[in-house]
Amino acid sequence: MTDARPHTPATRKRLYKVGRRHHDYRIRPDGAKEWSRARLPFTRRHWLKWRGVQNPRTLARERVLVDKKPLWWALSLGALLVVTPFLPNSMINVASIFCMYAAINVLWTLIIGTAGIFSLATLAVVGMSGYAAAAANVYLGVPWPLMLLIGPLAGLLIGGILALPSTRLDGLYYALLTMGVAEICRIFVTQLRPLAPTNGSINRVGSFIPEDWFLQRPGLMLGFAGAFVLLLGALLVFRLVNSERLGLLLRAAKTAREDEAFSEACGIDFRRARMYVFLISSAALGVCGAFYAMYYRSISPSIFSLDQLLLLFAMMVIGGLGRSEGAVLGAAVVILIDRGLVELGPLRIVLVALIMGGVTIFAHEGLMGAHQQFRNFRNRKKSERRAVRTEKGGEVMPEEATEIADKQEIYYRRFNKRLRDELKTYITPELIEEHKRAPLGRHTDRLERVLNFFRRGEMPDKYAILRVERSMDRFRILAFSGERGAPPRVVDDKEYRSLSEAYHAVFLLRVNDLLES
Amino acid sequence: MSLSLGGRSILQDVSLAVGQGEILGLVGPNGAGKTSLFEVLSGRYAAQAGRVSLAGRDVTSASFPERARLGMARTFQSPVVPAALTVGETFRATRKAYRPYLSAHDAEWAARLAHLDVDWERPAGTLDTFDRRKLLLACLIMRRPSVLLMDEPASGLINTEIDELDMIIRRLVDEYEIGVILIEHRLELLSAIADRVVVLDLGEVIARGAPEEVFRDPRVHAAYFEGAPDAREPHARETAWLSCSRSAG
Amino acid sequence: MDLGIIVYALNLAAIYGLMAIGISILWSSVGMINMAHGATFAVAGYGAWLASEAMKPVILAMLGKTMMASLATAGIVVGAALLVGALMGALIYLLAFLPIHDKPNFAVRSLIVTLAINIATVQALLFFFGPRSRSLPKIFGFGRFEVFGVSIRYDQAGTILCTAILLLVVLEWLRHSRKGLEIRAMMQNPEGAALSGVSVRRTGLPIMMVTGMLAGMAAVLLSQTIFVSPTAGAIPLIKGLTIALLGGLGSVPGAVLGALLIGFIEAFTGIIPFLGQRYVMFVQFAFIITVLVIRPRGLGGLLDETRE
Amino acid sequence: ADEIVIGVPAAQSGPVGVADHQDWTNGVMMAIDEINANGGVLGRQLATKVVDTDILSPEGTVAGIQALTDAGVDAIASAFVLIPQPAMDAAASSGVPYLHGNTQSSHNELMKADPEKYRNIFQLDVPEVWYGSGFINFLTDLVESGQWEPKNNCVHIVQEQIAYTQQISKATQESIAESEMWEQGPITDIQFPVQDWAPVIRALHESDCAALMIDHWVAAELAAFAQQFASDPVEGSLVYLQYGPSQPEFLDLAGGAAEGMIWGTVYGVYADEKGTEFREKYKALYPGTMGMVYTGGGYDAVYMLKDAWEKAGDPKDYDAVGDAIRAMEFRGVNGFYKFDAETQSGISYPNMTDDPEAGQAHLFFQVQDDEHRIIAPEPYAEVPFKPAPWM
Amino acid sequence: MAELLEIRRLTAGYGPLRVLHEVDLTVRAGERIGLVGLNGHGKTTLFRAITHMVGWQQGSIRLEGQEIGGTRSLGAGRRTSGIVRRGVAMAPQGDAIFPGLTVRQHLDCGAYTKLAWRERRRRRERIMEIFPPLRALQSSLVGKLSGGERRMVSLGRMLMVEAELYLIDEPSLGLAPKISRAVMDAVWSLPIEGRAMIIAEQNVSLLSGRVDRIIGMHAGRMRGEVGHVALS
Ligand SMILES: Nc1ncnc2c1ncn2[C@@H]1O[C@H](COP(=O)(O)OP(=O)(O)OP(=O)(O)O)[C@@H](O)[C@H]1O
Ligand SMILES: Nc1ncnc2c1ncn2[C@@H]1O[C@H](COP(=O)(O)OP(=O)(O)OP(=O)(O)O)[C@@H](O)[C@H]1O
Ligand SMILES: [Mg+2]
Ligand SMILES: [Mg+2]
Repeated sequence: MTDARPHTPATRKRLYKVGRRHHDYRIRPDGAKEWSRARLPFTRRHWLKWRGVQNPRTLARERVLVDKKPLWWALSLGALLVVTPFLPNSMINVASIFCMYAAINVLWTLIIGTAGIFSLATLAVVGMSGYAAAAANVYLGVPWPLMLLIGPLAGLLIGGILALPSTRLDGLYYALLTMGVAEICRIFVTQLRPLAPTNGSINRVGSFIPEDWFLQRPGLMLGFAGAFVLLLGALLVFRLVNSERLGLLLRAAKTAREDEAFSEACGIDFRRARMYVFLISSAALGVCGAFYAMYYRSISPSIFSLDQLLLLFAMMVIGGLGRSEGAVLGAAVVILIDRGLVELGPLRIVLVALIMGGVTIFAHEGLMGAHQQFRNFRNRKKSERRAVRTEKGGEVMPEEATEIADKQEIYYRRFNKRLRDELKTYITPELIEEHKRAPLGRHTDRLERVLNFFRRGEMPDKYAILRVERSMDRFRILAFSGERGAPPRVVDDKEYRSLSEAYHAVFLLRVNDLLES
Repeated sequence: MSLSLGGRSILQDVSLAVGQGEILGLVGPNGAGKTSLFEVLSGRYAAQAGRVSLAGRDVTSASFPERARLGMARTFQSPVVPAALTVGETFRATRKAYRPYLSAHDAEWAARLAHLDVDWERPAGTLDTFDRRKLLLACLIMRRPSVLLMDEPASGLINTEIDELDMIIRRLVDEYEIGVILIEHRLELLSAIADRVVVLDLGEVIARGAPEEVFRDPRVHAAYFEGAPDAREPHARETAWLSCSRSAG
Repeated sequence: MDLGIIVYALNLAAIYGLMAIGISILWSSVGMINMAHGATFAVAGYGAWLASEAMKPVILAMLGKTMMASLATAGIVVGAALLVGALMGALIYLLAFLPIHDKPNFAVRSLIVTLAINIATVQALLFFFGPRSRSLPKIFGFGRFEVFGVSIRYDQAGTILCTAILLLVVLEWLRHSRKGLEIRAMMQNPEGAALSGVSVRRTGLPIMMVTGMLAGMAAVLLSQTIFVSPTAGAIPLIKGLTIALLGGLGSVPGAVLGALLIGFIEAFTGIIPFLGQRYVMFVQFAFIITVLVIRPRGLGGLLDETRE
Repeated sequence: ADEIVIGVPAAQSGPVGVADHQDWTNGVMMAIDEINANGGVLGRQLATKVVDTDILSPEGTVAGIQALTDAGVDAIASAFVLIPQPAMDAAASSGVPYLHGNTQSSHNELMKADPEKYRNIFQLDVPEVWYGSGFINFLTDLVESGQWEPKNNCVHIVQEQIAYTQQISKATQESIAESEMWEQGPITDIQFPVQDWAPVIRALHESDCAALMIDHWVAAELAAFAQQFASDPVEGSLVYLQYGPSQPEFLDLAGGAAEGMIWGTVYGVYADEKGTEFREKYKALYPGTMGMVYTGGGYDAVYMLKDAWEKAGDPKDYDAVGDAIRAMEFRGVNGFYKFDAETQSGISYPNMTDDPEAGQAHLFFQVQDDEHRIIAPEPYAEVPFKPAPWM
Repeated sequence: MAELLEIRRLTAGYGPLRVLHEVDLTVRAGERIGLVGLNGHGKTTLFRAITHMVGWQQGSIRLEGQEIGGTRSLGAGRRTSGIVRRGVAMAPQGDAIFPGLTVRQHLDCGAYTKLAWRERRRRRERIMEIFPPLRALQSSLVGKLSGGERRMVSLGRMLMVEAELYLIDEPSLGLAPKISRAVMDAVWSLPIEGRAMIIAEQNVSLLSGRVDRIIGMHAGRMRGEVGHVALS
């Protein structure tokens, strides 16, 4: 094979052609000394998911990064952080709006994806806690830092109220109920007499942005910084909830009622787990609400509006429902179109709709899934071609071929198939006759080949000869089961008078198997 | 205890007890109320009257998961597994279901005990009937339950597998002193391992006692297998032979 | 006077009911929540408007201002609305059903796609016809008549009548015809339905078109009291959706009941002095929520609880 | 390019305000084309930059204004937004001249609160509160001039819930309380969207007041009201539809049913020769029914900017332009503009001044044989008041 | 005898997982065929492939001589209803299929031909005679029935029309001996001439002596046919 001389660059190039793609680079650790993975302080988690594998083709020891997501996160968020300060005001504003909505989406994903509660009251929670915080600040004169405390409390309260029926209702019914709650909140706020003169919006809310910086460049920068931190927080919450115990328990009871039966039988109280997730994310949404009010120094009933909600939903769908990166990416796309391209006028909303529809029709799980989807597609095509190469009716089926990590296997099977077909042609009455005459001893070349093949065969196909107890000359034939522990079984109750007879019987059986295969 | 659902009464004052390390067989025609009885025992249906007590402690008011935590394990008529998880994740989930969290060793121990040897990376949804059952069983015994309710564990299995199941259950009972209640239609299993048998019909106990005489009881015959062949006839073994020898090819 | 209120309530109930039942049937048959129902409503309205505008001179020339003329106009308006509604239904079938109906979690997907269609359509209408609303010819004519002391507007009476008839037809069809059973079977388990010789793809199209027609009819009827505009579909959609869910998705009688309840609530909260018009939505949703909390699957929801 | 750019934040995709903003944009375009045709301003051509703005939410409003300021427009001319403060803040941050027709008192309050910050922001017309007193005065005049003798002296108010209508309703009630001739009838609350006016009309029948004020802002729904009202009117009552009918679609939709109904605006296109001339030109340019308010508004706004720029010399010198506008006395098709020193918003005749040529007339229109005709105040009235068919 | 069903080199499975490998099978009219094999060795999958509930990559299935092109390329399930209407009735493994319908409606679903629909009452009666327990449950929801009752319902559904080819998957699964015997009798009582049926069953004792041949299945491959002589 080519890797006889792996160090000359010329051959290295050819290595790539054999199947490995250049871009997933694999570190070759020095086999002599062992490597270690850094740990997150105070936890048993690792920073990155390094795995040591053995490359079946080069037989070399390798370190692979099993999941590259952390790197992507760092890259993209870092890029956002670096680029934003150089943008024009409106774009900075867009960036911070993106951060806020992304944060809200991530938390919403926690509710819909992880907890599997189809709640549409997300913005209601955000809005109400925003209002609570704003009102506390404006009418009770609470200093603004405390708003970040009042927000989550309010969120927790509303979340608690909303959570109660969530176990009784399911799916769309709950969605409707939450939609109703959102509507009620909106009306409640708009009908508040004290807010009537301002169309129900609370203005002049205290904020971490100084009054006279507001909407000036420094103010915008400050706002963006805050929003960015908010996003990071949301992502942290997501990680902590989704991929730790709670998330696992919930996934156990995710798809069907049968799953629920299973997990209940195992003592998993998934209802309570759902509650926890719902409450946690409600509180977090409360923070978002308070932040929202601070960021705009005002909050208006339009936050409860259905269009707003649909826009958020569109974001999640486009990015990919149920995954944090999807929520963020979707937010990026939609916000860029909706806020970044205001010049487009109404057209941009059509654009969003089209993207949304297209993604749902063609992609399996949003833009984020697209990559994986494409990969699967290409693998299928590839392996179909490979399967065609292994001749028609060959041992390896297309999908199987993708499963087999060690491609050598495929070629081995192919070889084996050829060999068997070849041998089948050898089997003739004469050959059998010859073996019958002399099971042992020297044979013709053909018979030798056949026998060699049998000797090389795998354990399950092998037979043994058993001397029936207390008798010198009665034999029976056993077949090995192939798995350890399971005893061989007697093939049939025929008995053979002589060893060679038995040998021949075995031979016949093997030939039979060969022809059947 | 009695239960009635959908207006129809399904169980009339049934009462039974199973001791440590005992196997109680539960048979009866379809719709006799066996599964319903399990539903009541495991707390998924609430009985109108009667109480359920586990190791001398009244658990009538406890919910299904709570009872599971108190050591009442229960399997289902259809082989359920979490479709979204792999075998390994399933174990992790059940390990962390509630405190105390168990270690991976417990999981491996349970898997071995349940003769479950499949690739742990495999999605649980793609296991076949028997492995699905084993998976649930393993997850249950990981917590060392005191009682094990098994609903038709052998339905859809062939005889060699039934023998294996037989072995597993016996081991559980003998080594770990678990009390087992077993619903089964395949009498070759039941009569082989059950210490006592209770026969339900139309929600009432019509006979109880050691397998042999119970199955000889005429009423049971009338209710359960009239015209049916003796379930332990040679053909059954014949099948096993057939499919195994083929598998050697 | 109170009887007047009842007429008013019935009128509302009729229109909402039409929408709700369209949504409900669609769900129970092909298992999709049709968010584009509002779009269908609006488009059908515009279709009717265009048709009436186009035919106005013709009719004037042929029949002048006779009774026949108004009848003809009515016919054209209704016909156009139904036609366009059906076409829109077919369009939705093509976009939101055919491509994805055998992909995983179809329910959510179709919901999203139809939502997208809805948004796109509304904006498209805004683009082509501008923000101004249009008025359809009054197919029941102006004026009112007295039934024991209650003065009823023609359009109110007409709406209630038409809807009642339509609903009866649909209900009977669902209950007694084989289609009805197929529809329910399909909702339960498409694979099983296929095993019973029901082809989801083939059954899908007619149902879509029928529900589209219902929406079209609703558009015509509602446009007797308000006007056709790009966003006209939003409110009926919301009400229809809520009522469909309130009645229990898939149960048509439930939807009818729900429509009646909502209609009356809307009417009566209107006249309760200290509440007034502006709390209508508030009371409605409060009501719906309480109902759902008490009956998790809506009024007539068929419970698909099974056992392991 | 060295064009002078006027930014227009307009609601194009939203649920509300689209029609008015369309009128406004048309007016602006028209003025710009005229000016460019005559050689532009300071030898430079004018251009517009229109952005779609969500006038319902603060963030949407801010985004719209910011998009304009970032694009470096030389002035912003906006019909109205519903939440003034964010818009004004966003504009103030860059100090760009910002002319709007919000017709809201919150402009005045903000202005009083921080005149320095908002120095370059001007409200072309007067706060909505004047609708109240204006209406009552109108009724009084109507009676005193003997054109109409009311069957009783109660005024029934039907009010929508947004701040605008609420303010108007409040102001009306106050001025009713002051006037000795009128007294407060019942008040009916409605909520946008109004599907069916039947309950309202029933309420009107019950109270049977002489003057019925429909304090609502959606033209289409007012048209629906007109139709349903026409099919069983309250005998002998005067119907006042506040401001909505100014939008073009009203007449089209009401289709004859609106005959005899009255509406008013503190800011509308006159019918004197200047106004008529404008109307002609506009109709020629944009056929169909014409909007009666913001068409002229946009038109005037551009001409005022033109004068200001010519006076200041450099459009980029925002404060100079601002001073120019502040000092400006301008007679447009919508009346006479002079900005009150401390509120920087217009002056209303006859509500605030008695000199017809010292402010914008609070016009009252009546639909007469399917056209909007000005019936008050003198001297701008085209035709006398004519009792409606049911009176 | 005419060939009803002819399967050649059929290769099918679920996604990446290959379950059937190059299956060959020929069914002639008037045949009763038993299908035995370990769990998870593709009996059900074979049935599902015949009714195109799983698409297949290779091979061909001919029904009465004409190809039913249910390949993987068009999504699984597309052809099912068509195939069923061409006279393939299948009782799927496990539960009855419409948990939300009442027993009566559920049975009616089986009557999808015009004829059957017209005389559905009579046929329901017949089913009731075969499965006495159902009579009492006629108007209760299928989802609430016991495992056994549900099996009966789904078998009953299948028996509502006369099909060319019956595919019955583990009829005795979870049935009491008495009932399972009844089920089998019902199945045998169907007139077989011009038809054929394939029965997947674990419990060979129920098949032995009554089917014409038994086919063993292993690892998705056909293993030699066994005349019932070999069993008794
Ligand atoms: N939730 C329910 N609502 C109404 N009836 C029910 C419900 N659950 C069970 N039943 C009825 O109770 C009776 C007993 O059901 P059960 O499942 O216990 O029988 P079983 O002994 O398990 O039968 P099998 O051996 O076939 O599983 C059945 O007739 C069933 O119809
Ligand atoms: N939906 C599915 N997705 C993936 N794999 C599946 C699916 N259904 C079945 N399989 C796999 O296909 C193989 C064959 O299953 P199949 O049900 O055909 O076997 P069977 O002979 O019917 O077994 P049983 O006797 O238990 O019914 C099994 O290994 C099973 O794991
Ligand atoms: Mg049972
Ligand atoms: Mg099977």
